Amino acid sequence: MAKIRIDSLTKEFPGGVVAVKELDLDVPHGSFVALLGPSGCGKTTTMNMISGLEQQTSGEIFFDDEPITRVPPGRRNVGFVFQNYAIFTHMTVYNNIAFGLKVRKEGRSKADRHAEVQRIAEIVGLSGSLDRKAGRLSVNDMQKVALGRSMIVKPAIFLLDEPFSNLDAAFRAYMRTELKRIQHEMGQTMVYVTHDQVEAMSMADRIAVMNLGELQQYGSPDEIYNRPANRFVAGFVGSTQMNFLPAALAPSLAAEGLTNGVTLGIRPEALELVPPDDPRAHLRATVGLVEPLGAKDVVHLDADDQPVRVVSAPGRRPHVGDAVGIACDPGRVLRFDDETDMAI
Amino acid sequence: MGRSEAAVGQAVITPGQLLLLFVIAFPAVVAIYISFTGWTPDSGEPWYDAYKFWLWFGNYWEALSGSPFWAAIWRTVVVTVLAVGFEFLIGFGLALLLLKQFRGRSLLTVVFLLPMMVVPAVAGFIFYMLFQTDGPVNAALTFLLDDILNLTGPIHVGWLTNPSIALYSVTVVDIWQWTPLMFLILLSGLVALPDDQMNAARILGASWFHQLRYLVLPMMKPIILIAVIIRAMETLKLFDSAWLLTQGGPGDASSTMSIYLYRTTFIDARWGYASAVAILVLIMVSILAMRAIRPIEAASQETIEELATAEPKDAEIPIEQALDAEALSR
Amino acid sequence: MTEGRPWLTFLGKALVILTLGVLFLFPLYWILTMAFKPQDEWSPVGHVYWKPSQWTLDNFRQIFGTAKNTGFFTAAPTDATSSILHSVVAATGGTILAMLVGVFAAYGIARYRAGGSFLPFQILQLRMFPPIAIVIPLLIMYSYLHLVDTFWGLILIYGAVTFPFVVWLMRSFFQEVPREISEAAIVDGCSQWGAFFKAVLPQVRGGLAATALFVFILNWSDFLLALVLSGSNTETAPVFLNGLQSAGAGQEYGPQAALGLILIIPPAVFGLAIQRYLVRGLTFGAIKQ
Amino acid sequence: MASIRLENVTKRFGAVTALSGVTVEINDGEFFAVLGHPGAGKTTLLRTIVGLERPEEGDVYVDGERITDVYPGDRDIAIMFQNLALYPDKSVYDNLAFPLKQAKVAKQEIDRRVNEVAGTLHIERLLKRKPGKLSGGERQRVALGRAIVRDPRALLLDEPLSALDALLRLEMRAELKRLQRELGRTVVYVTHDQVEAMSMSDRIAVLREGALQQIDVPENIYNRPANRFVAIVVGSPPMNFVPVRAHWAGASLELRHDLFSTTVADAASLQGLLADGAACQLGVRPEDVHVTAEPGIPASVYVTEPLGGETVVDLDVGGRLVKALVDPRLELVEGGTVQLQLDGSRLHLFDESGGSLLSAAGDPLFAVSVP
Repeated sequence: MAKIRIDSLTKEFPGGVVAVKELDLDVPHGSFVALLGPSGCGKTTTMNMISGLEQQTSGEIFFDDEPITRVPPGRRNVGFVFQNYAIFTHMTVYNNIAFGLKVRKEGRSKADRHAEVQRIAEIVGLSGSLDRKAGRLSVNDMQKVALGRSMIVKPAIFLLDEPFSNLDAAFRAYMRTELKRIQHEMGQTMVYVTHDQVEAMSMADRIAVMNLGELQQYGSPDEIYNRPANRFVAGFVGSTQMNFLPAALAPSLAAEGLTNGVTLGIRPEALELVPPDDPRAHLRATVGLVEPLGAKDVVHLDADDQPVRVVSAPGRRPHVGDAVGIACDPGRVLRFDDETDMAI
Repeated sequence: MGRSEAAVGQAVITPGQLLLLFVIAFPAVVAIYISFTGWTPDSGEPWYDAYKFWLWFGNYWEALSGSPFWAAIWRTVVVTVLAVGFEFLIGFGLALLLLKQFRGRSLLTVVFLLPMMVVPAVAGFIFYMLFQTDGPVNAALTFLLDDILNLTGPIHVGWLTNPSIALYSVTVVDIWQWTPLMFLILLSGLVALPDDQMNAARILGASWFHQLRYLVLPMMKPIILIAVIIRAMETLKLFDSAWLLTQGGPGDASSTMSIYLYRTTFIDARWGYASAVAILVLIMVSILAMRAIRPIEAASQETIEELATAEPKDAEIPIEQALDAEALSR
Repeated sequence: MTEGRPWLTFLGKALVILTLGVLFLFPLYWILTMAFKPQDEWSPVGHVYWKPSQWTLDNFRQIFGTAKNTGFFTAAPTDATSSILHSVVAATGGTILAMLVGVFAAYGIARYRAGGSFLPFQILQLRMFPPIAIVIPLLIMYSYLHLVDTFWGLILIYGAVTFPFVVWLMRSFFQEVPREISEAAIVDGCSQWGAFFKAVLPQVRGGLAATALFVFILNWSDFLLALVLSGSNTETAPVFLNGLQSAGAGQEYGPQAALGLILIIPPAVFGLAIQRYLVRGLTFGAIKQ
Repeated sequence: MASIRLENVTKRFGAVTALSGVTVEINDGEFFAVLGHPGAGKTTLLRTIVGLERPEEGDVYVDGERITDVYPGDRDIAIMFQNLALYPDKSVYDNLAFPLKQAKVAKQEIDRRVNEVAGTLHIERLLKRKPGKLSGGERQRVALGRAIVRDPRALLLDEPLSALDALLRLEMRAELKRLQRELGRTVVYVTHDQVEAMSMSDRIAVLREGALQQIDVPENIYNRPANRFVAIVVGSPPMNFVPVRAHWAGASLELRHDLFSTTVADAASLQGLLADGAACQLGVRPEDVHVTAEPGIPASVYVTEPLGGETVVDLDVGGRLVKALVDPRLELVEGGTVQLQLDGSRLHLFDESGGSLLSAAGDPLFAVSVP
């Protein structure tokens, strides 16, 4: 398998829109890297440049230290799974999977090819529907075809563009497990584009968070979650949106009392509801709406018209309008500089 | 008052059904009646007394056994096959050439649209001028073959006067006028091809030829089918441009089915016989039309985009199968 | 698409497009220039005027009957003004009839599946019959109903022959309006007619205009039906052109080209205006660009 | 205001039965959710209530009055379609005014009502614009406005939030709930998103292939699922199912699995329902599977999915995969073995066909022991 080095890659579209700005990224051998960011942050454009579907304006991409700009997409030995699968709807599943072998000049006999297709169909769980028309498959099976079709040519690098976003929740969880297992077993170098931070956190060895074409932070899921480099990363990651409070609101939480020009970032999971007069309370608030989500509740509070979200166990549910105190372990509070938005 | 769907539905289509009746039903009855007789307008009898000249199947027999009828059908088939064939080849070639976006494309597309807009009768007249023995076509050929390449002497081809060429001159007019439509239809098909499938093929290593053979042609099949069928149906009816060009002449060398019918009716004044021929033609065309309509109806339900991203028909309920523990435990 | 040497393929492509361009444009160039050539440059023996040596408007004066010298050697009348007006009346009338009948039928079929699933095919089949095959009985019927050589006669047949296009084209436009829009209007208190006029029709204004123009072009371009069914006081321009063609001892290329040019202008202008809908029109709404 | 009752409603489209014998009572002023997969018949249910579909069998009542044959426009029930169905050619003002114009309301009264509704939905500055120029959220509010401007006695919403992106959806959820409480109208809300149904509704009806599975308050749907389907539909990641065998010893019932067994406290109620030796399934939600230090049910870690706030772990329990929701700070090594505890007060028991036999729902009815 191969490793990728991206060296100050820039892509400017004719209209002057800069989709990617001086991106530097190292994708180590056999690693699973996620490109995470909101739609339009340049992650898909980056993917298209790695695969050769789009040419960069400046900068270089290396596969195993070989520049590949001149190499056309067909000869970069790259596997690409598109978001809307891009399977050949008018062909059967068999022909979809076999397509890669059919068009490459490797002198395989028909029998070899047949065996190879059977093997891949077995791995992705499609051996039962090889002769069905790909256009007639369910959304889940279409995704399997897209995966199988790319795997059969044994690509050095596997690129996936939000492959599971159209699947329903349960099957998405199942496919994530499967993809991670396949990646583990084959030691495949994978670059995975997603806007879903849950997917990135749960699958990737390393995550590159991007916004407006620029790399915000590149690190392990734990670093991204617990030590966000700036306010964007902090706000973007986390199942329930992080609270951002002006430091002046809870001076006891601000480090060394400096409160001007600093914003506190606290995850709803790190906060706890306590009675208003409890000494541990760092600030007081009134309860707004309670959102029961089965396994946990998200309580929306109002601390002198600053919205605060707290995740609490379903048992002790407060009533709308109650005055409560909010306690928190100072160790889990992040602080951001107001001008630069960078973490302090 | 206008609330029940069924009532309003019937009300809105009634005028259409009446128009259908007026243009098909009544004429068909009259035509069938006349086709069994030898009646003509100047026979001194009103049309409803045509039975006085009753011939039973005389006219049909004469048509089916006669050579002029089959000759006219053969000529029409030749024109249709040649015209639609060339229109497709030139149209598809042009569509592939103009597929890539480049500066002058929209202007060029307009240029190639103009012939289609010309009134067919005027197109016939234009080529009548062009194909004169000392007209511009022969002059250009002379200039090219004689003056530059001096392969031949001056060219004086009788495009409209030579019986073995007249039919092909008629075909050329149809090709000139309707290739743009084929080009437009095929271009709209090519443009609607899903780029992501083309990109996926390129990434898997498919060359330009592979993409054409495995992706472009199979996916364009419905559109190609429609374009060819509609052009064939229209060319079978060819009259206007051919009449202005040659009036079916010299002799009946370039007389298509429509011209043959017109001449037997208004020149030979054999209305009974012409009605019989008309009925035979109507029967043949409706058989063809039955076969032809299916792809048109299928396509009008799903245009090419919908075909490419067809909603999966049997969306299984994934939860139970996917989570069925056995499937997971390996 | 091709990965070979880029400039060579570009040159090859440009050459092919150029030759095809010339081939397709030359006939139009020829009629355009012919309309402005003086009589002696029309078709002199053994010589071809590739472009008029001196441009003249005589041919147009001839066509509009304002020619000073009537020294043309043909006896046939060359004043086409009335035939052009007849064409306008017949084509417009036919279009209005086709639209009125067709739009309602299209909505009935698209929204209520009225007339069963076979009605659209019956209507489409109408378009597939060669007009000449129904012209004979039609002529008998028209003479019986005294419709020959009347504008009502022409309008009725033009409406009937182009009404299939209106049905199929408008049906494809109506199918694009989500069903929920008419249902929302119904829930908001409209009757079925109210939902049609107030909620659905406004969404297809573009389609209506395009269909009307498209059908006008078809009616304007007819020759055969007018040749058979029109007489001296409803003769349309294409029939007049044919008259000049066959009657003229020598060929009246100039005036004929002028009349031909005038005949081309409306379809060309309208055609380019609805260029987007042309493919859809000519394929009965089957293919949307 | 209006209570809505459907009695044995059946609707067929050719061979497909969209609704089969649906009987449901929606109380006056209630926020009632209909939850189900795409194609379960939810939209057909709404269309039948508003009158756009006529049921082959059964009747629709509003406030006790039978309206099965009443014309949609006369039912005084508003519907908001999933694709919003705004009139693209009309301005926002005209969209809102349209229903009032049909009801022949006086001009200035229309003006007053439209501005009043625009105020409640914060879309006053959009009145002159065309729907095409609005954002997803704005279009959604205009559609809502058009539905409530006539002050209908009931409001039907067909997956109104599905087209919005995640953040906007959260916002609109809270606002929809507030609006419902303010207007006090009966709302029937169709969705395939279980979080939406759980968080917004007073009661939920779960629909599958046209058949009602369960109608109950969100807590019971979550804690007392009527069958396996309802248990899977609600809660993410969904409930695990572990096959066990029932063994009767006099009045006490034991559920045996080769790695652990569970005794059911007073099993009298199950006497007739569960034959001795019968196979059945133990249902346990991922958050009720706890990884502990002391000895428990042995399992090996198959793959971990850290989600930040919690971690989903796939555990191999005797050849079957069970998902658990654990504290992210727990150090788990893939392939390593761990000990599990199942929270006896949160277990469920389903018979072989998936029907619910028993749900602990907080009471210690199950006692799990490891031999």
